[in-house]
Amino acid sequence: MTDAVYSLQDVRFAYPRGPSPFSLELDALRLDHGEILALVGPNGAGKTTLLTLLAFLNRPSGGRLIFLGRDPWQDETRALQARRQAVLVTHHPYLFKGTISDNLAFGLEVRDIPEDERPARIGEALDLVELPGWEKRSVSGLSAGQAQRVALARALALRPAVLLLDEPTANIDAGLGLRMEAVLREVSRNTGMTVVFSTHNFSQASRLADDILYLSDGRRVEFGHENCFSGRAETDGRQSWIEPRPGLRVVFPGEVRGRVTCVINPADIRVLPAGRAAEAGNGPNVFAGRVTRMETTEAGLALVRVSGDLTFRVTLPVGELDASGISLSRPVLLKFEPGSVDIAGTRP
Amino acid sequence: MTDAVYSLQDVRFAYPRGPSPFSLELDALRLDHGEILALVGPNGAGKTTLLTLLAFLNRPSGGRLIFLGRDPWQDETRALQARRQAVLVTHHPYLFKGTISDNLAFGLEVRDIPEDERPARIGEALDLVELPGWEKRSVSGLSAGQAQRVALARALALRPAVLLLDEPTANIDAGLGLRMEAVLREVSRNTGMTVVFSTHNFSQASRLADDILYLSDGRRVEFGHENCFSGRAETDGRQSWIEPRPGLRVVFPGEVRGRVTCVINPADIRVLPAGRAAEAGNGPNVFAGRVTRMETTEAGLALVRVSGDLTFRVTLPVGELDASGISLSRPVLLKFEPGSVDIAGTRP
Amino acid sequence: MIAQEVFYAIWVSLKTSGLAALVASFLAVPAALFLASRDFRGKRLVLLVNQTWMAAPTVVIGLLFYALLSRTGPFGGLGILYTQTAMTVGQIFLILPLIVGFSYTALRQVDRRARTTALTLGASRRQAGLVVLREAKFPLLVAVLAGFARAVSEVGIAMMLGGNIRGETRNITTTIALETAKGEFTTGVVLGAILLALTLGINFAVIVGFRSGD
Amino acid sequence: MIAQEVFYAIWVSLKTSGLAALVASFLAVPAALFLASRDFRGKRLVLLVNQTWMAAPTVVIGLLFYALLSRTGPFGGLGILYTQTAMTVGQIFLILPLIVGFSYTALRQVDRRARTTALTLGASRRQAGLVVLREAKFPLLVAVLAGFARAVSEVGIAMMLGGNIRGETRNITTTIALETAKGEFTTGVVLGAILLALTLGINFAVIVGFRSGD
Amino acid sequence: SPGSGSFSDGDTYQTYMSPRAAAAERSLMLATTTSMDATGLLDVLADEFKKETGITLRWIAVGTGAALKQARDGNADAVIAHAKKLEEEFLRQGYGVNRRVFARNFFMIAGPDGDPAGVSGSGTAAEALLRIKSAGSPFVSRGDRSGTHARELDLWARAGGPPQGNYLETGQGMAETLRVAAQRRGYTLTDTATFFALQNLSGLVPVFDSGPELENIYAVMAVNPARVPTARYGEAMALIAFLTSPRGQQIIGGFTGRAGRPLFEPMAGVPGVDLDK
Ligand SMILES: Nc1ncnc2c1ncn2[C@@H]1O[C@H](COP(=O)(O)OP(=O)(O)OP(=O)(O)O)[C@@H](O)[C@H]1O
Ligand SMILES: Nc1ncnc2c1ncn2[C@@H]1O[C@H](COP(=O)(O)OP(=O)(O)OP(=O)(O)O)[C@@H](O)[C@H]1O
Ligand SMILES: [Mg+2]
Ligand SMILES: [Mg+2]
Repeated sequence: MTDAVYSLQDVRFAYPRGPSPFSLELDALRLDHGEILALVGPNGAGKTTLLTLLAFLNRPSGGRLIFLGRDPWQDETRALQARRQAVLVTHHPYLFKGTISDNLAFGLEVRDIPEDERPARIGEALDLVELPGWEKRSVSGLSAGQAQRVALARALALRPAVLLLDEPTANIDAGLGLRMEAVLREVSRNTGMTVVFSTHNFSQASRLADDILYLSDGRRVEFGHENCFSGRAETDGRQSWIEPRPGLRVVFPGEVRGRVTCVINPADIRVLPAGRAAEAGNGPNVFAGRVTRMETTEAGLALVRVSGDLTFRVTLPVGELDASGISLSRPVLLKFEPGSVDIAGTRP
Repeated sequence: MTDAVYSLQDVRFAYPRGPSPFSLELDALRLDHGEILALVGPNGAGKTTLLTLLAFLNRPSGGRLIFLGRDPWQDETRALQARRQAVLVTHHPYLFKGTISDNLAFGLEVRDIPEDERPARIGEALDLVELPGWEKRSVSGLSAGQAQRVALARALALRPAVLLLDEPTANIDAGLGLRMEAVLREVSRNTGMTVVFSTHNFSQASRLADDILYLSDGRRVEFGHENCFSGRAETDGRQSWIEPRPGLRVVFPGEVRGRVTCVINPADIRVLPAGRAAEAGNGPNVFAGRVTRMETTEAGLALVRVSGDLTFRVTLPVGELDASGISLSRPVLLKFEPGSVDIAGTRP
Repeated sequence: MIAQEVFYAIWVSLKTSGLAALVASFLAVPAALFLASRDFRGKRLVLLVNQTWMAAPTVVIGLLFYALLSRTGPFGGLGILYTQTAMTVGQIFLILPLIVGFSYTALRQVDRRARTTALTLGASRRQAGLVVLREAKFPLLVAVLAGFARAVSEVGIAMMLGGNIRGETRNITTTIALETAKGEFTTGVVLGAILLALTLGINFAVIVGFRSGD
Repeated sequence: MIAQEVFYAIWVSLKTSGLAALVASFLAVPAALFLASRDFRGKRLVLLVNQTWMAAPTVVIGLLFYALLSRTGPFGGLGILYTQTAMTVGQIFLILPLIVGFSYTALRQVDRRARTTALTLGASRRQAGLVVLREAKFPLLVAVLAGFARAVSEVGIAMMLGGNIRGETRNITTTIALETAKGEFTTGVVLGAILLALTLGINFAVIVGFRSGD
Repeated sequence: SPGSGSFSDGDTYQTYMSPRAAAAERSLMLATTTSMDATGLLDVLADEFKKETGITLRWIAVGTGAALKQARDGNADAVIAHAKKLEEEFLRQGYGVNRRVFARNFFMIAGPDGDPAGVSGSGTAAEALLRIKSAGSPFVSRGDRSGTHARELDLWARAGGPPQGNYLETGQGMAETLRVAAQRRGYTLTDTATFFALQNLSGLVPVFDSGPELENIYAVMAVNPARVPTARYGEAMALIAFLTSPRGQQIIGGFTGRAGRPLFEPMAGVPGVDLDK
């Protein structure tokens, strides 16, 4: 098949009675067979929400979501077919009353897998999550990590075309977490299974994923390879900083030690013509540079690359471009608040 | 006060109708004011169970648990007093129906904090978890991390003498996780608050904790500084290894990359007299060395230190000691299965 | 009272009320599932009406169905007035709101994630509904048995629609009422005890049966 | 029927059944909380007995209390037979198992973590129990209202223990029964409709009142 | 003592009024057969009784069997019934005293329109029943050991016993029994008062309604305080005196109820009627 597994165009979603005006808006997203995508971003960014859309549990309120060449929401039969191929493991999984084996059997039953094949598939899946022989145990009284592993096995036993995982290793011990990553990579490589997982562990994202989608407040944040810096953090107790290049400090709030990766949302970066240096003040996170590239996109955004040994990507509303006095090759100043620096993870 | 906050002696606990014969058994544990203890160990090790004992939600089935000089289980008044000073935040917290502010007010109400003081305490606590102004929001429809932060604020607002946290940052984004660590450190330093937290993140444990309690199958695993090695993992796809010292390989299963910390349970290490080298075979994880120290403990265990550039701690049943042909300064062989190596975390 | 008459009355009670409980459950449980798993405008009103319906006295229900089923009424042609069928129909109507209310409460107790988990594992909407029912199996059983208890203990509908005709529609409760009217209070109490003993047995059998079916 | 008599009957119905629902709830809800939050030997038996109790016909309950409250019976000295008090007492006994059953189901719907969370936040056992009740506020309200509905719609106990005495213990349902016996079916149905309308109003008021109290 | 005291014609209800008690609220519990209540007669009588004696009359309307049981249990001070055999047993056991007949009306046989069994021409009630039996028409019996039921059984005894088939026992009150008869297109024995109150609803017509066998006699009794110590004998005797007084009798005779026709005949003064046991 040459179809994309998922193809999303301008997909929008809002909770009907949300406590806040959160909405998810994704201009475009394409996922192919065997691809592994990581969803990263702060709490409330919309990672879980996106996963429920990809699992066809919530229906987009706008835009086009095509799954394997079809609109899964056309009718209930389509939706059912789609859901049979894309299985979600939620971050706090629900286990049906009964035994672990009952839980793993459920998906096989609804798929009419013959009864005599089930024990083998169940056994294999439990082996993968390192709970061999746990079939007959009741699900009541499992520890947090044990429950998460059972849920993972329940999905793996179905050999789905797409595996959707919400913080799959958050409660799993570190060693097993690493081995689970290996299992996912292997299954994906061998069977072409597409995997989308959310994580707060940036190193896990970079280890496991082919691509990372960074979400913030329901929007994709475009980094390319820019706006994402690593370094060993130092701190004065109130603020911390890393120096991605000697002498260039990226400052963020709080007392942080150790190696960290941080990202800055392009929309949070102010760009000023170099002539207006006074406006930038002499606080932290002010960088001088030069515009190296400009793009204009449909959404009415201008993408400006600024280089000053580091490369940043910033966005400016098209309407403001003319007034800003910013154009290609012109020297500019960049400035952003320490509070708008996201620590995306610690990196080994 | 010179009393320990907690003092545990031979505390035992088993779930009345557990699916497996799990039991927690702790010989001794002492925690002082302002101390921060991390609980680490694989899934099902008993971390959550221990926290429920320290929160006086489960009653030990044996042994002595003294809290601030008293037996909290003597009568219900004592238990209530104790629970008012030690607050647990569970790994998947329950939020009461209503608003976030209702949730934070509850503990203040039962402590009879005057109504006019409450808003300030609630506001402060929400500031600490970086949800300022969220008082009036309903708890329904919070994201995973938002819910965990509300629960943390709900505990912090009570300014408890002891804060018990079950995987407090598992679902919190990385940057905030680091800032939360700083908050805990600061509160603990300033107010003498004792903190016990469980985590699967070994680097978090070493960053934040004064002491680490490694649990495995309900038992404390004694490492001292031994049996715990770090290194950059390499892998051949089936097995991975680190080399804590050049040429000395600790092998474990799976495909793991990056820097890892691994621990080996002393009980899983076999000790053979050097003469019986054939028995050890030529598989991985065989180390030659010499016994550098022997101890005999009440529990009928012998502690043997073996050195061969690395120091391992192993346990042998007292009864087997004589027959084993092992004694001080004798050359011995150590051997353990790759499967018994626990990856305790990735370390920056 | 002749033993044979008592046996017959027991039989009538169990048959009509058992059937009523079954039929009502087949209507009420899916309705409760619908209510419990969906939020829609007017849902509160539906629940309010259901709640109010529970306050309908048996005599009034009896009167309504009497008007419908009597010779000159719209369904008089069926000729089912003063038959066990009429009793069952009236009792179904009586216990519907009770079973709906009980089942609704029972089904709300099922974690919302049960349904979505079933869906994402590939269940159809119907199968997901069945999963929710299964997770609430025990409280649903209680709901059905409460409906049976209500039907088997009521007397107004059995009187009005069954007619308490000896050898035809006389059941335990109408027998009790009759014995009471005759002044045979002791007989009434003894029959009541028999009814309760029977219900205990049935509850026990059903609950144990379902438990062991796990 | 004189309007004044109807008003009085309404008043008697609301007063006796309202009181019965209140008193029964104060007994039943704590019992249900106890059952829902604890596992002990014999709990199933208690639930089974409760379930069976629901099948007690009103006449039988009426007869039992009649025997107790008769002038020559053990509590005859109280002289409360044929008073509203007797009606209330009988109705309490009638609706207890219903409210227990409903509340039990309602309370099981509360996440077990609600109680432990309250405890760890410093609540006493009693306060933690109240938290559980508060989390199940709405279904508990439904339980109480179902009890009220059952009491206000029953006729057997009101007849046997109240005596349907005009101007004293004649309530809506006994009036309906009397009118039906007289052949005044229309009056019966109209009174039934009045009763339902009243119950609807009460349910509405109670539910809305509690909602806005949030 | 009042229990053994007899009631002579010269007594009036005032005899039983103690002046001191009259000041306090006095009341009387009467267990009565349903027709007295359902027709509304007792409402009228109670008002007048209160006016004349100051005694509040309260009553529970139940079947004759239950009425007598209530009296035995001490929950009533006086009883109105219309089943002589049951009443006699009650008196014989010593629970009741001073039975006085105070009113009567008539039973009748009602049947479906067109009288398929041809009952109308019968000479006696027994003959009418025989015709029903031989025509195989359904007969609906109350079967509740009420006064009406007792009378019906008497009549069947004279007609050689009830039929084997097509004999329905409803075990319910008169109104319900009439309804069953109408629905099943059967015959039944009914009291006139209930029949006329229900006539248009039931769709039945009177087919036989004359003859002394159909006489329906209402009697009142006081509960014997010697046997049931809680019984209020004085008040009960006041009621009996009132019902048999000219005023009481006048009310009974003039009462028409909703049917718009007299439903009861006063009986206390009618000669030749069994006034006491
Ligand atoms: N059921 C719901 N109803 C209303 N609003 C919701 C609901 N679920 C989530 N939200 C809101 O939508 C936003 C996105 O939530 P989502 O759970 O997708 O975040 P997330 O990226 O998964 O965060 P986390 O890292 O904390 O899990 C949040 O602001 C949240 O409050
Ligand atoms: N309520 C319970 N009833 C019976 N057994 C239980 C219960 N809770 C936990 N257990 C068992 O006790 C053992 C320890 O569980 P615990 O939750 O303490 O582990 P943990 O160290 O917190 O693990 P995790 O890292 O997965 O959270 C596990 O084997 C688990 O299956
Ligand atoms: Mg999430
Ligand atoms: Mg745990």
